[in-house]
Amino acid sequence: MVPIMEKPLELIIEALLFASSKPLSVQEIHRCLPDVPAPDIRAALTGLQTTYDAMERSFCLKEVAEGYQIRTRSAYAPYVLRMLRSSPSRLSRAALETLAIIAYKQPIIRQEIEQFRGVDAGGILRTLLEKDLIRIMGRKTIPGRPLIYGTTKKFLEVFDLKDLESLPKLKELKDFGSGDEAAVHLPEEDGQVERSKENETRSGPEEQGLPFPKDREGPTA
Amino acid sequence: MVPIMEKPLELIIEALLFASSKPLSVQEIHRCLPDVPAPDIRAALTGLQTTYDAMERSFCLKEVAEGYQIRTRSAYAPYVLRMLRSSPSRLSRAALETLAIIAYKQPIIRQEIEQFRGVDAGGILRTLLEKDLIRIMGRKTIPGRPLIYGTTKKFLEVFDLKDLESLPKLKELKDFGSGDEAAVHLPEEDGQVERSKENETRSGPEEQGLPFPKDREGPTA
Amino acid sequence: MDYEVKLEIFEGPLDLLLHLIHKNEVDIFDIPISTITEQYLAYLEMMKALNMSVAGDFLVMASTLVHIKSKMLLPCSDEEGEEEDPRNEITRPLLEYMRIKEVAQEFSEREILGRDVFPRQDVSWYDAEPETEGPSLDISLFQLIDAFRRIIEKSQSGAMMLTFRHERWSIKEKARLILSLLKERKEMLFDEIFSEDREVPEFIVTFLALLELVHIGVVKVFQASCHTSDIRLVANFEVDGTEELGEDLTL
Repeated sequence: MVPIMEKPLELIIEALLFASSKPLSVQEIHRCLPDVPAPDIRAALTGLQTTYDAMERSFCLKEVAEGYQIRTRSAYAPYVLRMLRSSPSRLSRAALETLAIIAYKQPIIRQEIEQFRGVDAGGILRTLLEKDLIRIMGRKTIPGRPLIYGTTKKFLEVFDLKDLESLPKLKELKDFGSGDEAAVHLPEEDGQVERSKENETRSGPEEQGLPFPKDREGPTA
Repeated sequence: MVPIMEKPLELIIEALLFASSKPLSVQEIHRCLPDVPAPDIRAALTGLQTTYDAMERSFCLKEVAEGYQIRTRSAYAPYVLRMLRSSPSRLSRAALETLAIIAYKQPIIRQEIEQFRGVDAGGILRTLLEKDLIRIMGRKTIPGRPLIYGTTKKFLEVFDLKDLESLPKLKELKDFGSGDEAAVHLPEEDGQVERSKENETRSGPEEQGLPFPKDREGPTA
Repeated sequence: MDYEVKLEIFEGPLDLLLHLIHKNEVDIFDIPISTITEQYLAYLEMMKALNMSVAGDFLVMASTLVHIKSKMLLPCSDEEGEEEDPRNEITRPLLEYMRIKEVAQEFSEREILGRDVFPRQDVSWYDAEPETEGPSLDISLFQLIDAFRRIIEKSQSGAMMLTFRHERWSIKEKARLILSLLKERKEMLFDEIFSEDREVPEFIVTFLALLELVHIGVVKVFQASCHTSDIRLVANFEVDGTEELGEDLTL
């Protein structure tokens, strides 16, 4: 159909639709295949639609407002929904940060957590408690007797950690090259390595003074 | 086959696979379809594989990371990449080599990784952790309690591997020589390396030996 | 005269050694140590001449090579009288490294997800609320570590300063105030105890005082089932004994 292409147009468009996170319009497909005129793309889309209908498979090609999308047929929705509901959920960035503070600084009270992040943590703590990632370890014997938070067994499971001790320590995080990215981080494009490796410290256990309420470096539980 | 289902099992599973961005294991499918015995699910998956190959479409069903995933065929990569407007994600040669060391020698600590390549690995470990290709498995019970590294499920997913067993076999050391094998002075050590590799992949993280004879002074010592 | 110098970049001493071995087309099991050492040192010199920094790892290998070279000149034998080839010290790591390089090459030739093959994307056309107790979470440990690092960096950069000011209100004082109010009235509304407070820290101190009083059991708190209804505070002590109670507060 089109000389430069090695694969049939219908299948190329199928691959594009398959791998796309959103519906693709004819123009968007045309942008990927500039040598193919829009009418040909439209014809191929109709062709795919007919093919899928004839194949009687679980998916079909839907034309929605923004373009074309491969979707599962509605008859399969109950199964798909069951699968999607049981698929792993994600944590927001704020929740992840709060979880990180608790993991590294436990036992910790809400006020200390909020000092780290500078914002209210109430809602996030509830979410993390609900997801069974943190637990209430007790109350601190200071005015107000605030709740003390720590991580759960489920937390270890989620992060595939044997124990709390396996959490990398601050110093180890530094060794991963966080601060010195220019010297250590590899260029993604070619296989060349920066030569300035000696900048990276592989030195002894020097303590670094960090502005923490507590002078602990890692989990002690 | 199963009375309660209104749709053929193959098509239901196809719908699940089509709606999932992650590989689905037989157990995960079974969780969505509790009335269907696992062998039936496995048979349906094989059936789908055969069907897709026969249909000669732009996608196929692959067994990766102990699960099943529908993927586009590699012939369509140039078009898909243009659609995603991304250059393919690349790993530097150094990162690939480090990943290979970890894949074959896991569980392994940073010092051992560095012995293999003769250079610092901090920045690369960070990159690999960031890309979720390696994970922290625990700490070794030796002075300094260093972190132990291993590969992730994502690693299997990215490199099209069913499981760790399906890693390509390592070449024998002696096969690298150019002929004169009588000159090899490493007979007893040779066996030791093979054996220690066996131990490493099967035993717990705590008790494996160093990949090198301890008395040898490595280039990085 | 200008020369264009194109230097190959080596990832480490082993990488450079391997390059020299291939370039000289010599057997890895029979390395001509003096030739290789010479070339290795020459390369380091060239790097220095070009003002490239030479990593410590390269220098360690240089001394290892020189050491092997000197050992080769004085053949020594171990206890069993068998000659140990000094070159083994570099042969073995080189072989291991070659092996790794080879599988790394094999890795790069596989059908890599995101480069050669592509999966389906997360479906957007279903609005599936995840179950509250989802079986798992989709986060890696690295994300967690990274989140923590961000916080540390934020706090180090001074973007988040902790300030401590002189405490102008004490919980003990506020507790006494609440008790004296309750002594007069037996019962009051939650909002009323804050009526004199002017600043947020003062509110907090008053609240902490109330919590403490509730905790030790001298004040009881009631609220009708509706969340928006008033909270009532009721004295739970003999009106006469309040002075001592106030003193007993272990604050």
